[in-house]
Parts: sequence; C-alpha cells; structure tokens
Amino acid sequence: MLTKRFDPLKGERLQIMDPEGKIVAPDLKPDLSDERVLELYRVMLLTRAADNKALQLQRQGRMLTYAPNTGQEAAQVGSAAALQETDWLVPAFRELGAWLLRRVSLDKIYLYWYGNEWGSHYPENVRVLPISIPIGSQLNHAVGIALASKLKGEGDVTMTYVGDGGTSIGDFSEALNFAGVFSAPVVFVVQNNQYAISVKRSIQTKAATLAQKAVAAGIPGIQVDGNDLFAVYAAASEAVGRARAGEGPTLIEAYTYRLGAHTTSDDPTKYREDEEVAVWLPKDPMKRLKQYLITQGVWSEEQDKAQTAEYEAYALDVFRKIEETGEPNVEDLFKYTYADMPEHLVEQYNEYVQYLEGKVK
Amino acid sequence: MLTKRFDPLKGERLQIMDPEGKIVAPDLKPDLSDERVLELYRVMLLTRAADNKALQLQRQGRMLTYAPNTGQEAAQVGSAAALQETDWLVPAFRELGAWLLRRVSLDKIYLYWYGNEWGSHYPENVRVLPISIPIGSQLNHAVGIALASKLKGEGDVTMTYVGDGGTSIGDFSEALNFAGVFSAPVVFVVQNNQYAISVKRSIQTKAATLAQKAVAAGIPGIQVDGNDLFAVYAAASEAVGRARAGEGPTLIEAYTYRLGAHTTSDDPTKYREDEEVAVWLPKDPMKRLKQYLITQGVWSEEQDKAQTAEYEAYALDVFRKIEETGEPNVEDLFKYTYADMPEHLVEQYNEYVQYLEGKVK
Amino acid sequence: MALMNLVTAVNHTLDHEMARDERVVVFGEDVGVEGGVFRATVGLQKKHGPERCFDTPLAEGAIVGMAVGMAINGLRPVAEIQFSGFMYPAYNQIVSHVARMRNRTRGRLTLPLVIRMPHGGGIKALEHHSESLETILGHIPGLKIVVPSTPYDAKGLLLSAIRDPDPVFFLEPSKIYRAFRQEVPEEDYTIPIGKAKVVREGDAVTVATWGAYVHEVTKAGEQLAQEGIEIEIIDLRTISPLDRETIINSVKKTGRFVVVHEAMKTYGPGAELIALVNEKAFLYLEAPPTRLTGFDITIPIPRGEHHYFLDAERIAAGIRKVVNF
Amino acid sequence: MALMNLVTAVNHTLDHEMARDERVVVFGEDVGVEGGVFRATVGLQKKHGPERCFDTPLAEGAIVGMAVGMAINGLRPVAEIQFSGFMYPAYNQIVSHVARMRNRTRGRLTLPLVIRMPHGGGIKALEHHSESLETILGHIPGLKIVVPSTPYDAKGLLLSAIRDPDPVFFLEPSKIYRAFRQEVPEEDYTIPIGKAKVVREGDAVTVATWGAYVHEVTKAGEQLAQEGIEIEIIDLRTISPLDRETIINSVKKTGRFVVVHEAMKTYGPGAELIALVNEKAFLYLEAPPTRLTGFDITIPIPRGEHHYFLDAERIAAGIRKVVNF
Ligand SMILES: Cc1ncc(C[n+]2csc(CCOP(=O)(O)OP(=O)(O)O)c2C)c(N)n1
Ligand SMILES: Cc1ncc(C[n+]2csc(CCOP(=O)(O)OP(=O)(O)O)c2C)c(N)n1
Ligand SMILES: [Mg+2]
Ligand SMILES: [Mg+2]
Repeated sequence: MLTKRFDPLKGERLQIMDPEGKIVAPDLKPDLSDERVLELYRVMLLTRAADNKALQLQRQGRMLTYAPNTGQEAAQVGSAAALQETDWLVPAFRELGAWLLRRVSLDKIYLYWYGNEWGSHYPENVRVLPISIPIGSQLNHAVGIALASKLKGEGDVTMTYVGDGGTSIGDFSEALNFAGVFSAPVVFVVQNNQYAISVKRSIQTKAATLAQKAVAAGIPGIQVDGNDLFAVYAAASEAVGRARAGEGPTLIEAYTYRLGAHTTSDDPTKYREDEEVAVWLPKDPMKRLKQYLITQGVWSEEQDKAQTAEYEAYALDVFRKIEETGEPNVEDLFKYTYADMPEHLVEQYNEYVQYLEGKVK
Repeated sequence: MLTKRFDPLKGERLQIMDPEGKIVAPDLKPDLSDERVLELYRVMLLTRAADNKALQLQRQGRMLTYAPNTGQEAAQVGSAAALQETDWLVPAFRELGAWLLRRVSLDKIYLYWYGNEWGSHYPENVRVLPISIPIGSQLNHAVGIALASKLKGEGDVTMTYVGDGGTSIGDFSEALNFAGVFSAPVVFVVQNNQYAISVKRSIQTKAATLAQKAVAAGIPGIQVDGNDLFAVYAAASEAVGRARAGEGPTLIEAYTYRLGAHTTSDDPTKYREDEEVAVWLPKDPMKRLKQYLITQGVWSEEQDKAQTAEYEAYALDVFRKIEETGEPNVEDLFKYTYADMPEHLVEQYNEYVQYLEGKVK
Repeated sequence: MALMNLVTAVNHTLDHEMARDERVVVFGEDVGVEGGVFRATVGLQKKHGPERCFDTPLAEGAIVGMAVGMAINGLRPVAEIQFSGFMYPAYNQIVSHVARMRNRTRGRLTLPLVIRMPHGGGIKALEHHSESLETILGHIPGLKIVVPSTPYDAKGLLLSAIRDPDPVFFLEPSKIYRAFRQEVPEEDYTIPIGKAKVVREGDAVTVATWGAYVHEVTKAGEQLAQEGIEIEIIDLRTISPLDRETIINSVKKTGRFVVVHEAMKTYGPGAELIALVNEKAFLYLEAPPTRLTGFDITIPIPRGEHHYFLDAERIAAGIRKVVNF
Repeated sequence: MALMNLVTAVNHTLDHEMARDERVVVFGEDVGVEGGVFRATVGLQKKHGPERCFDTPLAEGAIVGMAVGMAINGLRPVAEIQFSGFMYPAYNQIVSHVARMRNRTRGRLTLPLVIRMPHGGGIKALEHHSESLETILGHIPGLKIVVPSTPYDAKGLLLSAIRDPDPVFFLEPSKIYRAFRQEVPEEDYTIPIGKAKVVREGDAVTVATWGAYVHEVTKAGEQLAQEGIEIEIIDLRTISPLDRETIINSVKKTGRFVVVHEAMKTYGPGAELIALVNEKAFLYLEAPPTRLTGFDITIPIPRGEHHYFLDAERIAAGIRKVVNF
C-alpha cells in the first residue's frame, strides 16, 4: 500500500516520473495504456489552453475574474482519472482539469466565470458539483454524498478537492473526522499549490506536510508529487479502490505550484519572487508528460503545437458563443429561490418587470 | 522530553503513579514536595466535596443544572498546578479543580450554576476566564491571549481546556493550527473523559488517540493518565516550560473518565453499562493520591474524612449565602450590554421598571 | 388517536415518516443511542437501525454540511441541532449552501432537508440554550422557517417539512415540549407550510405571534375578553415565507396590530411584520402597530430569565394600550 | 489635508492609530505581506513590523476568536474579514462571545476590538463577495455596526471604532472604495458612533440610507429637486445602535419616510426603521413608510447583479410614489 510506503511524517513523497519525464519508480507505475495517458494529457492540454485563452480575454476586458489552473493540471486530471462514471466529484474552484475530464464542458465553466448562474447548471447525467467559493465548505458535502452512497448500498466513491489554504479552516478537519468515523467512501485531494492568495504554505500551518493532517482523523494520508500525473493517479486509484472496498477515506496531498496568479485580480509580484517561480517552471506537469509521451512514440512536438492551437481556437469559440447569449433572463433571478415562487417574490418580480417596462416606454 | 518519549502514535501513555498509589516511573516523578502535593490533593478534595454537595442540593431542587467533575480532579488540578500566578487559564466548563486552584472561589462557580451572571465576574487579580458553553470556542480566545502575551513581550503562558467531544469541532483544529503558526505560548489540555454527553469517544473520531491530533498542527502532543496527578503535572509543566521558553504550544490528552452524569439533567444509564463504570471506579484519581499521601506519612484516613466533612460544610455554607442573595438586580440585565446604555435600552429598561412598579401598586 | 405532548409528537412523526420513506435519515449529537437530550428521537435507532438514526461527532457545521451532501445524493436528511444556540457554527453552511444550492445551480441540485432544533427559552437552561433565531434565518432567501405551537401542528408541519422540496428549519419551542398533551391522529396528515392560523377571532386588534407565545397570548386574550376586548390572534406557524394574506386581512378588519415575540426587539422578526402591515394596510391603521418583544439584551441565565419573557399579564397590558390608543 | 479615496482613508487611519497606540494590531488573510486584497493594509507591516500587522491562516472563526483573546489581554485588535460573505464561519464567535463577553462577566472582561470588512456588492465579484450583513449583526445586542459613506467619515468613524470600549463592526462599502476622492485631514479627529448625518435637507420626505447607497440617493435627490421635490436624506452612519432622534425628528417634519438599502427586503434592516417610525411618529405619517431594497433573492453573480441594485432612477421613482401618495 502506497500510504504505508510513503509516510508523510518521515517526509516521504511519492514520485514516479521525474521532471524530465523519466520513470523513476517503474514498479509503482500505474497500469495505464499509452492511449489512456494521451487522453489524459489532452485534457490537461485543453485545461492549459482554456486558461491561456481566458487570461487573454480577461485582459481584453471580455472575461471577468478568472482563477487559472496553470501548473496544477496533473494534480487535477490525475486524481479525477481514478474515478468511474458513476462516482461523484466535489471540487473547490480551481479544478478545471477535473471538470473537463468528468464531462462538464468548457462552456459551463466559462459561463460561470463570465458571471452567469447557468454555468453551475450541469447536465443531469454528470455527478459533479459546481464551483464552491467558501473555502473548505464543500468537503462536508462530499462526506454527505459519500455516506449516502454507502447507506444506499451503492458502490460509488466521492472525490473532493481543497487547497493548501483550505486545510486551515475547521470544515477541513471536521470533514476528515466525519469521514473517518462513518468510514465514508470519500477521497480528499489537497492541491497544495504553495499559496493561499498571497499567504505562503509555511504561514498556513506549522505541520511539515498537509498529508499528515490525516493523522488527526485516524485515516491514511499520503503526499505525492502533484506535478507527476502517474504519482497522483497511483495514489488516487489506490484511495478510490480502498473507498470502494468499504475501507474508508484517504487524504492525498498533491504537492504542486500555482505558476500563475491567484486570479486575474491578483498580482503575485507583490508577494513572491520571480526566482521562486523560476525554480518551479521546469517542474511543469505538462512538460514532463509531453516528454514521456514523445519518448513512448505516441506524441510529437508538432502534434502538441497543433493540438494546442486547436484547443485555443475551440476555447475562443466557446467564449464567443457565451458572449452572444447576452443578458440573463430576469425571471431566472427570482425563479430558483424555491421550488415555487412564494407570493412576496412574485410581487417583487412583477413590480420590477413593470418598472423595467415603464423605463422602456 | 516527555513528548518525545511518549509517542501517541505508538499508543504510549505517560503514567507515573498507578491506581494503587505506587510510583511506577520514579525517574519521571516531578519535583513536588509532599506539602505541595497535599495542597493539590486538598483542592481535589474540595472539588469532590463541592460536586457532592451540588448534586445533593440539586436533588433537593435548590441548585439548577450542574456539571460534575467527579473522576477528573487530577486532570484539572494537575494541569493548572503547572501555571504561575500571572499565567492565564481558559477553561471550558468542567474544570472546577482548576478554577479553585487558581483562586476563583467556590461561590463564583456555585453562583454561576445557580443561574446568576455575577458568577462569571471574577476578581481583577485572577487571570482566569469564566465558563464557556459553546464547545471549543474558548480555545481561540486562549490563542489570542497567549499571542498578546508574546507580542507584549510578557512571559505569561495560557492554559486552556476542552473535552474529547470538543476535539471534533473546527475551532479545535483552527486553534491548534494558529497556535503552531504563531508559536503562541499556550498549552491545550483535552480532558478525555470518554464521553460527550452520550456519545462514546470511539464515535467521536477514528483517531486512536486525541493527542495525535497535534500532528495536524505540527506541534507536540502527548497522552497521559489523566487520573494520575503526577503524570498530568509532569506533562503540563514541561509544556508550560516550553511555552515560556518561546518554543510554542503543546497538546496534552488527559485520559480520564467521567464517573458521574454529564450534568444533573443527564441519565447515563441510558447509554452506558454499570460494568464500564465499575472498571473505572478503582482508577479514581482521589483514591490513588490519598494512598500515596498516606504512604508518605503526611495524611491519614481520619484526616481525609474530617477534611471532607469540613469541605462539605463549607460548600453548603457557600450555597446558603448564595440562596440568600435572592433575585438579580433588574438594572444589571441591561447595564452590561455596552459600556454605556444606548438610548433604546434606557427606554426599554425604564418602561419595564415602570411596568414592574405598576404591578406592585 | 393518541394523547401526545409536543416532543412525543415529533418523535412519533419522525418514526412515521421513517417507516413510510426509506430515504429519511435522522442524525445529530446524542440523537442515536440516547435518543436526544430532549428524547425527540428516542427509539428510532432501535426501530430503524443505526444506519438511519445515528450519533455524529460534535460539529454542527459538519452535521449540516453532511445533510447537504446527503440531500444531493437522494436522501431526505433530518438533522438535529441540540439547541438553537449551537446553530451558529453551522451558519456558514446554512447561508452559503443550504439556502442557495437550488438558485446557484438554477434548479439542478435541490436540498430537500430538514434541520430541527429546540427554540427559545423558558426552561431555566444555561447560556446559549434559549436563543430565538427567526431573524437570522428568516432574512435568508431560500430557507423556510416553521415554528409549531401544538403537538397536532407539530406532526402536520413536520411531515410537510420533510416532504418539502426545499430546506426547512423546524424550530421546536422547548418550553412547551411537555407543557400539555393533545389528541394527535396516528394517520398521515399535513399542514401546509406558509399558512398561518387564526386561533381566536376578534375585532379589537390583530395579534400575531407563534410558538410558545401563542399560549401566553391566548391567556391574555381570555383576560381581555372579560374586559370586553376581543382580540384576534394569529399563530403564524411559518416565519418564512410569511402568510401575508391572513395577517393583512385581519388588520384590515381590526385596524390595529400587535406582534408578540420572544426574540430581541431591534432588527427582530416583529419589525418585518410591522413593515408589512404598513405596506399593505396603512390606510386601515387606527393605532401604531406595536411590538411586544424581548429586550435588546442577551437573554439572562436562569435567575433573571423571567424578566426577559412576556407573560399573559404583560402582554395584556401592552395590548390594552394599543386598543385604547 | 490630502485627497484620499475610501480605501486609502482606511489605510491612512490604521497607520495613524498604530503609530499613536501601540496596542493596536492588524491582522487577517493576506493583510500582512500583500497588504490586503483591496490594499487597505498596504505598507503597515513594513512600517509597524510583522508583529503588529500580519497574515493569518485561512480561518475566520479563529481570526475573530483570536481577536477576542487579544482584547482580553490588553491589545486593541483590528481584524479583517476578506469579504463580508466569509464572515459566516466566524458567526459563532461573534454572537456567542464578541457580543456577550461584557454582559456575561458583568463588565469584568470587555472587548475593545474592531472587525473590518468590505460590505455590499456592485463590484462584479464572485458569489459570496457581495453580502449585506446589517440585520444578522444588528439584531445581536452588544455589537456596534458602522458603515461609512465617504473617505472623511471613514477616518473619523474608524478612529472612534478602534477607541470604542466595545466591539465594533466596520463595514466598508467596497463599491465606493475607489469611487471618489475627498480631502481627509492628516490630524486626529473622530466622528461619534451612533450619530446619523443629515446630508441633504428637505421637507417632502425623509429618506434614510447608508454606505454606497448614500450616493445613489443623493443623485435621486438632485433629480427630484428639479421636479420641485425636496427630500431630506439621512446617512445613518451607524446601523446599531440607531440614532433614533435624528430619524424621528426628520419624519415628524416631513410626514413621510422611505428607507433605501441594498440588503434583502424581508426581515431586513429597513423593517426596523419602519417599525421605529411607527412607534415614534405614527401620528405624523401622511403616507405609508416604504422600503426600497434588494429583492428577496441571493444576489446574482455579475451578469445579473445590476438588476439587484437600485440606481438613482429607480430610487427616484420609488420616492415619487411616496411623495405623491
Ligand atoms: C471561507 C473563505 N475565506 C476567504 C475566502 C477568500 N479566498 C478565496 S481563495 C482564497 C485562498 C485559497 O487558498 P487555497 O485553499 O490554497 O486555494 P488556491 O486558491 O491556492 O487554489 C481566499 C482566502 C474564501 N473564498 N472563503
Ligand atoms: C457547539 C456546541 N454544540 C453542542 C453543545 C451541547 N453540549 C454541551 S456539552 C456537550 C458534550 C461535550 O463533550 P466533551 O467535549 O467531551 O466535554 P465533557 O462534557 O465530556 O466534559 C454537548 C454536545 C455545546 N455546548 N456547544
Ligand atoms: Mg493554494
Ligand atoms: Mg467528554
């Protein structure tokens, strides 16, 4: 068991592929076909392309605030890839790769950041929750979903995400603890990208690793190289397997780095040195996986460039369609507060519509 | 260092004196004179006597809800004994021994349980906080007090308490984490009395010990026999020393047992077997310390009986005086909401006084 | 039919609905083995199994957060908060998620869940055990807030709450948990959420109240009737959404309005009712709409708490002033 | 004197008070190194040292709980909550301790602390970044709630807040953080908490408002003046405790009352003002006291948010109705 072999209290971190794309722990390499790896890599590429396009659009004043994923694609895609179709995914807000992999299409995510609630209305057939802003609060939803699966005797597993900052808020400890007590089939993934906005990981907690926070709940915890798709996937599939087998929750700390800004409203030069970023750039999860795929002979630089261009064009296309949808429907703002609109809301809505009509005249 | 020698993750628990009052780890026995030990034992005796009297008064319908401490006297007194005069004590609600030791007199505590806010008005010269009911919330006050001491360059240490149930709420993890990050001079004492009202310790968390919850915050944690005054004192003084030396917080789990009911409103037969209580009765912290003191030749059964009788008489006396104080002052109910009573409160107060006067006529 | 007090009625209703709908799960602190500190869930674990009625660790935020997840995944959670004063740690979940999931997802994810808790004071309990939460819940769009005043209503309203497609807060006045018994049918029946009940008809003044205070106001009404003052008493039953029609129609008839509640006055629930009456029946008003409420202080611990509450006598005195205005 | 916008005024004031009183410490998420996401604390760490201005881990409950402890132990903590929507995790500390420590201990322990946070919406932010918290704070006895509407007021009120012997919530309307600049004296001056300000005199109707909406109402007032309607505008400045005198005197003069606020309507802050006006000036009322407020919905994310807010035009339309009643 990986969680036994890699003890966060001893400072051990699982790495299978190094930054050069070389497999350094062949015995631990998960059993993924090159086709499947390429599929996952493509989702990572799309994630990066969507980020780049969103940032560009934001600079043009067309997109609103956007939280980029750049640098964290392996952590997101590698973990979610361990799930099955009917499993549940409960993200925080910086998990674009996971959403895309789980068939939440880019237009939903863009629409959300574009400022429209319909961006959180996912299709009936995906078991994925939308962006959750209050840090940490989603983790208990995941525990509830997982426990419901268990009580209903269904074999589904729930995977949920939080950032390094999010490990400090009470919800995190409470969720891990509840999951442990009820042996809920849930996997907690911490994307430790070293920052909570401007606050460095070292200020977030005195704990040497975030994985060791599992100890407080009496559940297994493991730290993995979050920029190594294979390491993330290996730990995640073991955890998912354990959950599905009724053996309860696991905490995975994906040790990664936020290469970009917190959001487009943030200026990281205010609180971190370029040298630090320079150290992390060569550890980029895309770079090493691309190298691996090229070495395996299933991918090339040219294909990479072409695919990137295609995805960027696709992202732009998605965004343009969203821009065309225009203004939200006023009724929608009122209609979804309750299943049925209570009388006082009907009144407020009607009065407002009358006011708007009066203005038009 | 005890926290290094007794690793909660290995299931190690510090015990110095066994249930028979025999010193089983002489090398660890703290340097306390027999006089001082007797002094502490007397506070424990008073605690037990005050409990017994309160329960009796409650059955007579004279006392309201009361939370007894019986079985936990060593955990309370042994920990607080490690503090100096100017150190701070931030209790939960079941720490009578600690209050009494820190010169909060019994009439305050009785007055509180009697239902009068003046029971939380402690003298200016004691650095002790009153009963805090919302479980866990007091821990962050302790962190703030401790950090203030540190920022002001004062050498004071803060000791704070919580129950086993209280380790599950987010405030607990947040407080430990903040304390770790800021290296606050604070000692967290968990009185693990095996129950949170009716909820057994095993349902509270899957963690094998509560001491190991320190790992999540990267701070030292230790489990001690909470019914052994010497073990509690030894761990507490080490922790206090470390805090005072600027080496940050410690978590101490005092492993003990609530021999009585949760409160006088509670009926433990609804959720636990008499056999379980029977196992714990011989581990009573009073019994073993008395035995120790008798063996040392500084105490006798006769003295014990006489002292108990004296304390029970004293407790009854204290309570009688409280009963005589009668009704609270109406103005007091309004006066302490703000430093100055705002106009609307003055109005409400005056109207009510008028109403009361009208009734009297 | 059986004679039940309010807490027995709650217990019976949970049992009834757990038997009828296997999606219903009941949990909270001390709810399972012990059956709750007020014994509202006693026997449910034994009868329906520890998977459907169980104890949780001590963490209200996680209790409510877990309920959110369960509701999303097809269950009908009924969570208990041990006392209303311990709801605050769950307030983030309540405001940020319980109230919003439907709107956030434009109806894709909905939360048919119930949060039950004892409500109000008057039981000589410790600090934080006597809170009235109408305003801090009622101000939040997306929540429904129900307060029963009788065992019969408790059953009908609780069944409606559990079957409601939206989250319902079910505030149980602990003061009258065991105050009196009433015939409660064994059969299934519901009382609609959002409908108030006129519990006494009269023409002198409209008095709106709810929960335990319904009984004090009723006593005041009997007293006043002997003086020839016939008051109309409305038991709101639902704090949100309000039954505006019943209130307004009554005020139009009586021309006077008093709201009586235990919660603190300022920014309290009575303010909303007065604003409503102003908006909808201003021209009918013959006297200033008036609040008889708790003071703007922390509710005192037991020795002083009687000063905080309004009894029938003080209520009658307050109503008399409005009638004689 | 220097020209400052509201957020610069806050920054200047914190700096000023930290220099004057070494007990003042400033902390919160991103408050130290970065100087706050709105840059309200920029430069303070450098100038006053990392012991007096610092970052905390992400946990609002602990931030407020820690402030409580610091205040008990002789400091004057000024804690920042990054956005009002993230105050909920601290609500237990706020209601159970911040508001009550003085009363609980009959004056033995007091909490001279300030909780600052951005307030309200209109900045096209994400969900939970636009909350208006007047009611859920204002209903709690023991708290003081202040909302400045100008840079000048921000300084005077914030100095009062920090020096106040009781806990003060300082709600900064983020929409007008950088909306305009104003002369703000470098010297020390305070504006009393609990006093409203008449920002425009008139006789047609009394309009109470606060924060960012003061400016919209002022615009509406100018519009209406051109139609010959002179409205009296009161900037409450303090939400709790209310300056009842200023409001009531004005209503007695004008005979009409409108309250304009961004918060949701039902059980919202406007209800209290209307109830107050009823209690104190009923016989002077010539038209129903009226609320112009946010809808009872979750404030929409950016594309829809403009529908939620009231602009000068909609405010003017609402006031016109009351004047023409
Ligand atoms: C309860 C809460 N407090 C504050 C915020 C504001 N905020 C948004 S993101 C963020 C930092 C989160 O850091 P982390 O958990 O590491 O996630 P990351 O942004 O690095 O992905 C903060 C403080 C929030 N959303 N929720
Ligand atoms: C936040 C909160 N939730 C619930 C309660 C009700 N309650 C009072 S004591 C208690 C159990 C506490 O157990 P523990 O922490 O082990 O302390 P003990 O009573 O055993 O000393 C509970 C649930 C409370 N006071 N505060
Ligand atoms: Mg982060
Ligand atoms: Mg306990």
